[in-house]
Amino acid sequence: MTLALDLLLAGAILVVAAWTVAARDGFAACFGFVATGLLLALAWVRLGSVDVALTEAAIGAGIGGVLLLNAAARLRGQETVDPGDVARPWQARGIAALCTAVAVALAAVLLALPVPAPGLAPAAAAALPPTGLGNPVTATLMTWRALDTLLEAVVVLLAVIGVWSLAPDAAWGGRPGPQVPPAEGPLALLARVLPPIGLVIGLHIVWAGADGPGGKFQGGAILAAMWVLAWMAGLVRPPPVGSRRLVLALVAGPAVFLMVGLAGLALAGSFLALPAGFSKPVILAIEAPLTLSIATGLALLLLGPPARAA
Amino acid sequence: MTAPYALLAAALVGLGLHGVLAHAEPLRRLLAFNLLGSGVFLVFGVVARRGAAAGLEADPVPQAIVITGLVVAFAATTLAVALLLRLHGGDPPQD
Amino acid sequence: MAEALLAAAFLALATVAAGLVRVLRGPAPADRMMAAQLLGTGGIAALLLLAAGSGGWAILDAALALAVLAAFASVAFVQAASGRSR
Amino acid sequence: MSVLADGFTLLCVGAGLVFLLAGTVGLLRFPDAASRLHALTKADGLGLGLIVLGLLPQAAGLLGALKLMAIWGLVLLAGATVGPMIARHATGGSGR
Amino acid sequence: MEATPAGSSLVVLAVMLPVAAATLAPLLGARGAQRAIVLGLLPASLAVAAAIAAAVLRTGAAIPVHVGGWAPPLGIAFRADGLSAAFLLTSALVMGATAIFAGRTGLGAAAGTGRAPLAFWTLLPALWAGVNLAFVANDLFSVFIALELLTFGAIPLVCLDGSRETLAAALRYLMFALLGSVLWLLGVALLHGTYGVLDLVLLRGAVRPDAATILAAVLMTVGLLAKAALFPLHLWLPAAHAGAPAAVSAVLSALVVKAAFFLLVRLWFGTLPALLTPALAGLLAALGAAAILVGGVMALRQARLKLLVAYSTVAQLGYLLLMWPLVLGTGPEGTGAWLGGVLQAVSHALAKAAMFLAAGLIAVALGHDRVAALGPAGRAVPIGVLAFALAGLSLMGIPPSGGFTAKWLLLRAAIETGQWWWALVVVGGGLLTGGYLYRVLSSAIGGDGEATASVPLAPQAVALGLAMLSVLLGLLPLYSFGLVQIGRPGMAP
Repeated sequence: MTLALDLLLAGAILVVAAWTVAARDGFAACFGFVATGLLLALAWVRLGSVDVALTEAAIGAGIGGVLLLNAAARLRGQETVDPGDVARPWQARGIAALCTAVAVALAAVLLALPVPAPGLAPAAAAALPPTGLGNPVTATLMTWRALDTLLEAVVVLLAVIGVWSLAPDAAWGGRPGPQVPPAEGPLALLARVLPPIGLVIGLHIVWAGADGPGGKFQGGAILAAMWVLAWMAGLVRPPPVGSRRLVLALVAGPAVFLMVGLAGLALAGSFLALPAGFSKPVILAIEAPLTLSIATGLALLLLGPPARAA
Repeated sequence: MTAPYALLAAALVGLGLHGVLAHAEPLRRLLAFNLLGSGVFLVFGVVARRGAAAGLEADPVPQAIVITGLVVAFAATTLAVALLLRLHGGDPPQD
Repeated sequence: MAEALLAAAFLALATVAAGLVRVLRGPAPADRMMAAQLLGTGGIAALLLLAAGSGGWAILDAALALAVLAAFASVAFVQAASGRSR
Repeated sequence: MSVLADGFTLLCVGAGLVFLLAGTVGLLRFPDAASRLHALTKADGLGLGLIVLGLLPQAAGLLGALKLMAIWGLVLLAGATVGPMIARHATGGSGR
Repeated sequence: MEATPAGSSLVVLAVMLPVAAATLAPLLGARGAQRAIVLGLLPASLAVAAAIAAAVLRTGAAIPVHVGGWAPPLGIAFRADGLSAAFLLTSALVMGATAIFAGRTGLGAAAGTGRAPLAFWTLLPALWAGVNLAFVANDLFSVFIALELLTFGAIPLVCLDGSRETLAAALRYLMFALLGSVLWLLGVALLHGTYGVLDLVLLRGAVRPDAATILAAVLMTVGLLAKAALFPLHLWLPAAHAGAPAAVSAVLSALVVKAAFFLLVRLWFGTLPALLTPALAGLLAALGAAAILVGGVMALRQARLKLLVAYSTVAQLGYLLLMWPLVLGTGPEGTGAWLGGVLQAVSHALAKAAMFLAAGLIAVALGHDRVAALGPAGRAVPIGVLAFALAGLSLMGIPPSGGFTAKWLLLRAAIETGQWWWALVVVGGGLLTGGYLYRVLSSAIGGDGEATASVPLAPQAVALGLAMLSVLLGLLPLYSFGLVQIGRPGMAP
């Protein structure tokens, strides 16, 4: 039964993905992309990675899909194609041959990976209890590979600054994103009802991440989506770019993380070393501002640069 | 057990790479790049699942890598979309 | 019991796969929106059955996240699509 | 007791699947957008509702049951919002 | 071999100081960030890099760091060897000089609190963090993060002026950069699946030449070639490097592409020497030779100065790939080719930064950068033109200069190992370089015409300083470069 399930799932993903690449219309292709993401979330559950399934649902298919669909809608076929970018027939054949070769080689290699599989699961399971955390993925992100997570949070901040830098000069200082008039009807209703529920669920997922699937990236994405929903209905407005409040919310997470890291260097002799026995409270203290920064960052990335001056 | 997903991952990488190289429209390239990314993440997923041991359903390190990678991919996509809209978007839709 | 629930998950997934034909064929944006809606529901159903079948109730949190985001995403889609058709 | 619960689960899940399938068939076969939408929103919400109902006896504890109910509620909410929006869009309304 | 805690703290600071600057910059605002970078980060980074070099020289071994106290394979390790120390020093010099230069020209605090200054003073330290992380990372996935820091830092800076051309160049750069990252990541997945570790040193001990490893190596190499703009994946570079503001071009050409080259060296000589065959090394060098020739010819044909300098980068990067067969041919104890490649990377970094800064000043003074009409530059920007000329000496390989020593070492290694054809390429590349630089200098010196704007002395002096450093490298005796051999994997300790 499970094999049939896996085959059906993998087959469906492949068909939708192929269609996404081949579709004629960019907007339609975005629908295909979202469907792929949704099915991929199921695939991640089947692969025993519920944390990743959550992330894929929240970020890959969820806010990522919305971002691409909005882009497709706003471009409305206005993209001009650089003639140098259009593949000539012989090039197209070459590309197809190359990609087929890569896929075949990759498939062969993946099916022949060593047995028993090497990996870090035993090491992680052994190192888990002293951290006080129950979820090995969160432990990986917050203790032994905390550096990656810290730099990741910085990358989100950099992306926001980068996206803002693409504003027209005249619009600098304005509020991020296009202008939205207040909505009426069903959208206005949903934008009032859903965000409070989403807030609870998002925070629950951040909190649950210590011991089960979840964490700040996934929960933060949900919080960001809820805020954007309220924004779409014209209920909330982002502060102008560069405003103190907004920048503080963006910087708080990585800044606190950095300070904890440097405190580890000063006190325990190693950057990001957490005090023995207190690692869980310290991790939670990092995660709170980090969630705020990630949610703010993701929401601002989804909105894009300011389109007009304040 | 992981074989269907291993084959799927390889196919997604091939498909995505093809889209990135063969498409001329930037938005389609971006979509294809995201599919390529999904394929690569799925390779990590297969690796993680194969590495299940010591009572863990999957090796947590590749899982953490994918979570980080998904966030990076989203951020990169927003940057590309902002560039695209600035280049080709004209005015944002006025409702 | 677990086997039966996994079979049910398979059927839910098969339903989703069939619904995908609408996403792919369209032709009107409204059809795609409806299909995306069905996809969300069917996907959540499959996820719930998977959770029950494998005893991994932690999966429920993923389904919860999916449900919140499906609502958000479908609204965003309809907005984007109707902005486009005008 | 357990046999009874399992039987209830199977019955409800089976019925739920039938409704989901009906929604899909409607989506694929009905001639016009309005009837497709009608078939979809009804069958969809009901199908998932039955599955949730069926899984309730299997759920671990009150929190699990609450989450299941919340999931169903969210799907109903999304359907209730998006349905009219799609309908307006399909019938050529201004969308707002 | 045991590292002192102080040494390992230094290595962490080399990465974390710029990270902290990038994090706090939006909070400080453009003016505050500029001050913090020029007055705080610059001296601190120079001191840290010098201290790391001193520590490596003193102990004669690389400094290992276990971040957070977690040892690999579970934890992340840094490792600073002599090569890292040399590149950390280079990055501190070039980044610092660029920061001073930018503060004195268009991107200074005088420009106010606008969009461009905030982006520049946030993303410059981000690039700094990215290159430094690439220089000390000892973990496959940390390298990916370093590559991402570079991508997110570089792309918005390329199109800081918001013009159509630079936006298009940035988009193309982004596509190449993302493709490069994702190929690297795919390689990481395969290596983790095969060996179950991500640590470079542990991998070195484990690698076997099997199919998965070879595929991973190919994917990662192609990814890095795209990032380093090494031929034939250089197509994005000229427009991006030429379109960016001068200070940005300097950092991109001098350091950002070098970080990818550095990782290529780490990958092949540090981690996967078991896979390195003469045929493969020859293939890489052939790509390098093609880059030298194509880049040189294209530079000769450019009408605009910044594009000429950008194509010159394509050509000069080609020399770096000649390292592979030459180092392989001389065996692990051979030091000439290794030193030649490293010296080429460092001297080109200094010289090219100087050149881009000078070219930027010339463009400001003349209001254009057409190579055929540089006449007034000699009088309007005398120090800048001098800097350009000195940097040119180093690029051509005229003694005494760092570029000369580098090319001479490569030449000697080519002849010693009986691979004379690579020597021909080095000589031919030098002639092409002389050709395009002659075009610039003959136009800039002694021509007539009027400058449209005046250029202050301070930024010219910065460019001159970098150019002089590039030349002075050539005056140092060879044994003083022993640093870059320390901790080199495969060498006798």
